[in-house]
Amino acid sequence: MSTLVVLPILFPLIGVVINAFLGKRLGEKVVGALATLMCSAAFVVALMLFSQVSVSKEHAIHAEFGTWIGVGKLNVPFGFLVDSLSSALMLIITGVGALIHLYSIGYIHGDPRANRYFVYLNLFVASMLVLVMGSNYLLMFVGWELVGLCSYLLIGFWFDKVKNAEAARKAFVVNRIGDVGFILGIMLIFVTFGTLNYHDIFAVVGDHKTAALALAGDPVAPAVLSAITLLLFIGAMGKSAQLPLFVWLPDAMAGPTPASALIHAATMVTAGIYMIVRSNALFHVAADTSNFVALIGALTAFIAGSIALRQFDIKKVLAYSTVSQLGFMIAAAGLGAYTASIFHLMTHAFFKALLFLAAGSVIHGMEHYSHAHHSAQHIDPQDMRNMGGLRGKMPVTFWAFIIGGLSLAGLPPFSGFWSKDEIIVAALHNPLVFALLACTAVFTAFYTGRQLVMVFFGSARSKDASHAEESGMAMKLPLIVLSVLALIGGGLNLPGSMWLEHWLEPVVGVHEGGFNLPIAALFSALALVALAAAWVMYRDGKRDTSLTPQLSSVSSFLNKAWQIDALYRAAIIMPFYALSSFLARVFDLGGIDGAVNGIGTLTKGIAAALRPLQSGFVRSYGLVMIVGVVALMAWLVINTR
Amino acid sequence: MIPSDYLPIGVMILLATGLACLVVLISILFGPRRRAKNPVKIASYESGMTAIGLGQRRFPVRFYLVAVLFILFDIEIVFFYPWAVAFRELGWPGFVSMLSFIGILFVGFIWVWKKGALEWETMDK
Amino acid sequence: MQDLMLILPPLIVFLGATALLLVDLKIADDRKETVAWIAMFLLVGALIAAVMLLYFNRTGDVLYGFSNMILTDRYAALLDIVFALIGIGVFLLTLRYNRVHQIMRGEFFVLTLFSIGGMMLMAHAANLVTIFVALEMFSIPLYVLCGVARPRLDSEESSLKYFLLGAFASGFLVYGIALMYGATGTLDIATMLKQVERGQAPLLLVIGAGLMLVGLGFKVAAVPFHMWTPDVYDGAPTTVTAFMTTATKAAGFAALVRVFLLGPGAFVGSLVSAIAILAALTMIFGNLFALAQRSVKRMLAYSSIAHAGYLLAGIASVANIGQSANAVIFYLATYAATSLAAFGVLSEIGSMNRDEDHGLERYTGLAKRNPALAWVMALALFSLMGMPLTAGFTGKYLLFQSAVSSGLNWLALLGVITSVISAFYYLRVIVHMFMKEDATVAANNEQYYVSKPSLVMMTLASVAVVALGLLPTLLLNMFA
Amino acid sequence: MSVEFFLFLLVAAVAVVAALGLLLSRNAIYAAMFLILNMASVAVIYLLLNAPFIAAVQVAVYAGAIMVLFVFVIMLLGAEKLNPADTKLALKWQRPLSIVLGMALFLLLGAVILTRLGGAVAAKMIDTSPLAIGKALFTTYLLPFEVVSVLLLAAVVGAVVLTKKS
Amino acid sequence: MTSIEPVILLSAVLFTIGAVGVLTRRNALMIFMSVELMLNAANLAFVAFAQQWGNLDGQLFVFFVMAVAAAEVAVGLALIVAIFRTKHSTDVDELSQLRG
Repeated sequence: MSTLVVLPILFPLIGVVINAFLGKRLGEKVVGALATLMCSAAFVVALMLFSQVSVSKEHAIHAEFGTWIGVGKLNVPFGFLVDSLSSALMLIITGVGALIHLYSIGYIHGDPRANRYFVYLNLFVASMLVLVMGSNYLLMFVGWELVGLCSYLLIGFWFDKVKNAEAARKAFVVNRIGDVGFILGIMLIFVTFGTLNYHDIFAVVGDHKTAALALAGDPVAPAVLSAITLLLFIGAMGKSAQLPLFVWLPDAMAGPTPASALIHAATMVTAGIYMIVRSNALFHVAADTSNFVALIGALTAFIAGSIALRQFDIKKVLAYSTVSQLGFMIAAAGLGAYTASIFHLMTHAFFKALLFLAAGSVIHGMEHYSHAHHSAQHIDPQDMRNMGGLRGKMPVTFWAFIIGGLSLAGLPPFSGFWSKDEIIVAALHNPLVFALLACTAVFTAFYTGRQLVMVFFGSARSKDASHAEESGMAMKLPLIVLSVLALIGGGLNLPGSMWLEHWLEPVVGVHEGGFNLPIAALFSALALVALAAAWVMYRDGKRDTSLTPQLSSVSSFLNKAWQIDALYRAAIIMPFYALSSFLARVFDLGGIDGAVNGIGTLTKGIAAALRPLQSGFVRSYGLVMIVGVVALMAWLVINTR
Repeated sequence: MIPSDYLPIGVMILLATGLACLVVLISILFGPRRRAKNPVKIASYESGMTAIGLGQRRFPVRFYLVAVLFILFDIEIVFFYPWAVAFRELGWPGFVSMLSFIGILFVGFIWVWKKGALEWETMDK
Repeated sequence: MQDLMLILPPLIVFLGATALLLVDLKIADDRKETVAWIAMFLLVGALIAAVMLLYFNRTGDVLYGFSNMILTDRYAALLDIVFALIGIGVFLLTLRYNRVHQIMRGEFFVLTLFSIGGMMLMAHAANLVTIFVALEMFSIPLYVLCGVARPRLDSEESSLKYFLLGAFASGFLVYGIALMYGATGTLDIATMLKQVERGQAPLLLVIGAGLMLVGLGFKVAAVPFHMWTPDVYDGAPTTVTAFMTTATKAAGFAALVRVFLLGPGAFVGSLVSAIAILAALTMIFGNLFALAQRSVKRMLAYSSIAHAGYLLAGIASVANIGQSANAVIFYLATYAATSLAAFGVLSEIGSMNRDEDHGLERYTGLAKRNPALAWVMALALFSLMGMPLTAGFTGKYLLFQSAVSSGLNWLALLGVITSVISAFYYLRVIVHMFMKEDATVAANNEQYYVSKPSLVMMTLASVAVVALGLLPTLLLNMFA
Repeated sequence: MSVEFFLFLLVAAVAVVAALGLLLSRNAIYAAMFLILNMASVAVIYLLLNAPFIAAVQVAVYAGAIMVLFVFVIMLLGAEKLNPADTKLALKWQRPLSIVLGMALFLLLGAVILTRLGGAVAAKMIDTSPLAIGKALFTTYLLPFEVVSVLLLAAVVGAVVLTKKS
Repeated sequence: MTSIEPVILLSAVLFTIGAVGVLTRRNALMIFMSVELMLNAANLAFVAFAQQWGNLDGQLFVFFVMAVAAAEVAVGLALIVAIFRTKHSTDVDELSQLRG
């Protein structure tokens, strides 16, 4: 049984090794097939493990493969823990992963670096599995860093463009800022608990049902727990793109679209949510941190959602939407609704992966014309202003996008509806968070509608759009499978059965969440209204479609639009547009993004300014030494008793 | 407080100082004086051109090499003295210790010799 | 005889080097590689001796010898092994580099061996006299080695800078020892420790230890006594730099561990806090200066300063002395492996351009020209950065963990933050190697080739980097 | 004030003046001479401190060997005349800063030394004859002694490597 | 000598003068001589402390310092000579190619 546990990690690693060393000889086709096969094999094993977990008595399989770091008190084993939480996530990672591998065969076809791409993808799957399967925090950190590395490699995959290499570096560095918190949190955990194994730590913290914290007369100070959870959360902020560290994720879309789907939508970015849910015992007793987490999550959801309203790049919309949805999950985790959080994580994995793959299919279709005609005039194939009317040309993509979009918008019976609803219900007792999430839900529906209309309806706004063609079978098949999943994914935790909640109970405890019919009805209606508004506003294909948007178009719009539309616009949309533009500016150009870059520039500036100190003169070096000697001696004289 | 063993050294120091002073004095008294008023007169002759830079561009490094080797082997002697004084008390272990000390430095001597560092004519550019 | 057995590794090196000096006379100039191989053979002998010291002293007792001048314990034996391995690694690199740069001389190997012997002695030091003599024993040959590429001016400049500042630092070291002796009346570290444990740490002792810290801080390149480091590392022949950045650091820290962590220093609060501050400064300035470098060799020099800062954090962590000492020694081993891998690449690149240009441009598109070099370099840089599953991560984790255990949370925080900053400049090299293509050179289609011995060395170092990251327990078990 | 102490003050004054002479002299040969004078006076203090053998070695090694080598090199290189433009513009602040830092260093050292005022000198007069030193050197200090031979050997090799044409 | 404090103070004075000499001189030989002065000061302190504690350790240490100093001087002066041959100068300020 224990050997079975490593197999999901081992399979993709085998793929990595074979493809890395023999890739050139095997050829692109074989490499792609092998990578997909390995990921599928991992999926099959994950299924087997899942079934074993469900029948095992303590709902968990432990496996240890010797010690990794063992010195003194510190004993970190290569230990793996497959319980209800990790087995569920393993299924997502390997399942969605396998579909995306399959899709990639079509997508990456013809790229000179295709072999490398599949190596990275397999490596990512293995690392992500290490992240969720590790039985201690340090192993989680290993996976955490490795997925970051894969993300870096994939964002910078087309490094010929300077922009991409920069986006990759930004992602890596911002993530490492978060990692500072995470690794310090881990160290503090070790100092506090003397171990890094989940099992032992959570045993000390006590049963998650009781908030009281006293074990064998050695209570852990609440302040220490707050510090630990806060540090861990900083890690989650980085990886799961929360305020203020989310700036890297929109840029990360520079990578190949399937990689974005897998890493920057479905799996890696949810690592922060996994970490919080995994540490629910700690977060549960650290109420301050949890409130903070909920607030940050809700704020992130709101801000990213509003920024998404005004994006034109098809992937950027999805990227901000991902940040926003991650905010939902984080907020849910902060609210203690761990099941809802994981539920949304899973449905989001389905529908967002679907949306990304569909978007990739659109981009692929858009590129078709210029590829075929070597057209000198190069338009941006990702700009929605160049699209329109693709509905007829790419029917499978269209329907997939519709399903994903409606799921994202939160329309029943699509999967997103059920999970989002649970989160909103959980937020009922926290007015501020509730208000933010409610607004975001409306935004979500609106920008989704806007995207659908701009891409698929109306008439083609460019030659590329009018000559777009549907993608091949390897790309369509995953779309279909994911569509089905997005459609029925809500079944995981339908009111009444509450299967997921029971399944996760051994890990997160019981949470009396549930279905609230009035809320569900209200939000369904709101989503419908927002979608309708988007339809009305963008149907004619004139709004926002100019590549050089002008304010004067406002007046022309006013003449034609319905009165209710104008009212809607004046009362709601305009302020939000303003807000959206403002936030986009703050966060994307000047603000935090600028701050991150600014700090980088500043440090470099300081470094450059300091360089003359290293003057090359021996005597100056001696002088610096003497300064040190005098300071050191003064310190010692003053501070020695 | 100065042990009488060191009296000879004191005498030596006095003698040496006296001798040094004497020599300097003699050279001042009898040596040729080149205290010309005109600096050109004491400048080295460069076919009428103004002398550029120091007079000795090419200097014989062999002097230095010999001097430095002398110094290093000279240090040994300082270590010899306490050993010689305590020879009886130290016995064979002391002898072996000193032998290995000398042995290692003797290797250095052979090496320098074979290396040609002591040969006068083959060196320098 | 037992005394001799206790210092068998340095003994083999010293006597072997002396004999090698004579052997060298008989070997023609174009066959000096033989000298290198003999030197490596000697180091293997020392290695075996060190392993035997570990094996026959499984209980890890501290055995004293030569009237308590030296001791042998686990740390000493492990450091002997580290020094021997560094020496072997560097000698493998010299086979090509020194030939190309015309410094393939028998004396090079003899002097390096002398230096290694001094370092090993330092690992065994139990008395301040031994520390002083060992320090000079490994430093004086290094002064010469830096300048061995004369009349190349940068080599000479590097040598003179190192020498003058090194002598200056020695002055502080000796004066510090004098004051420590004045305070305690002994030069024996264990006796001093006993006095301090009894609560006698007069100011004179503290100041003396502080001045000693200056001298040793100089050797390990701690800010603000680090100023020589970039210039010397930059100007010295790359093989010498490879040796210095790994071995000198380890030797300096061996002394710091003996005097400050396991010795009297750990019991003086003001000294510990001073070391913590030095550690902080070293991390900050090392990383900051590294950011501004365009030359990879110089960048690695500053990076080496930064790593001295991380190591100093371990010296300042006195809550659990054994744990900290383990962490420091372990880190030294990981840093040696990582740094050797990186400098292996540098020496190969340096062998392919005579002017020793290590500007980033030389590394542009390296992945294309020689994937092996690029991958080794990338692995080394990731390890220096502290990526998990490389040696660098395990080492850093253990160090910062002991800092946190000692309540030095701020220092650990600073360490992690500066590690993040370091990602900027390490990644820059990786980006240049893998993600850029140099049009001019690609046009020439110039392929880089790697010499076999260097490749062997780099492979072994890379394996060590991965092994110490994946299975650090292999080494850590030896501390237990 | 005992005669010894008076003698000490006298010699100490000479030592300090010689050191200052080294610090300030414009001619390297003079500087070397000042250093020799300083070392000689320190040797006298060694005598006062019951260290006659060390005093002898001081004269033999430092004044007799090391300083001779210095003077030799100064002559050899013709480097006795020091550049009168002693400070470059870039290092204008070097001199005043050095002096200030030197003062600070001395004040700190002095303060520390004075904290231990009254530390009694050992009553017994120890045996510091060459015999005693020889015994210590070949028993307790045997290892450093042997290492010194290797060190000297390394210095021989180093000096040859650095000066001889390869 | 009944008290060694004056001697230690003298050694501190000499040490400081040596250190200042290192910083203010620009001739490599002068810097080196200043370092020798520092070592000399340390030796003085050693001998004084040996007298205070009534043991020989301090005197023995001085012995080693002198031997080491001789080795250091041999190498150091060789280095200065070597550089003089390339650069025709003993001015350390002229050796500042490596910097930044």
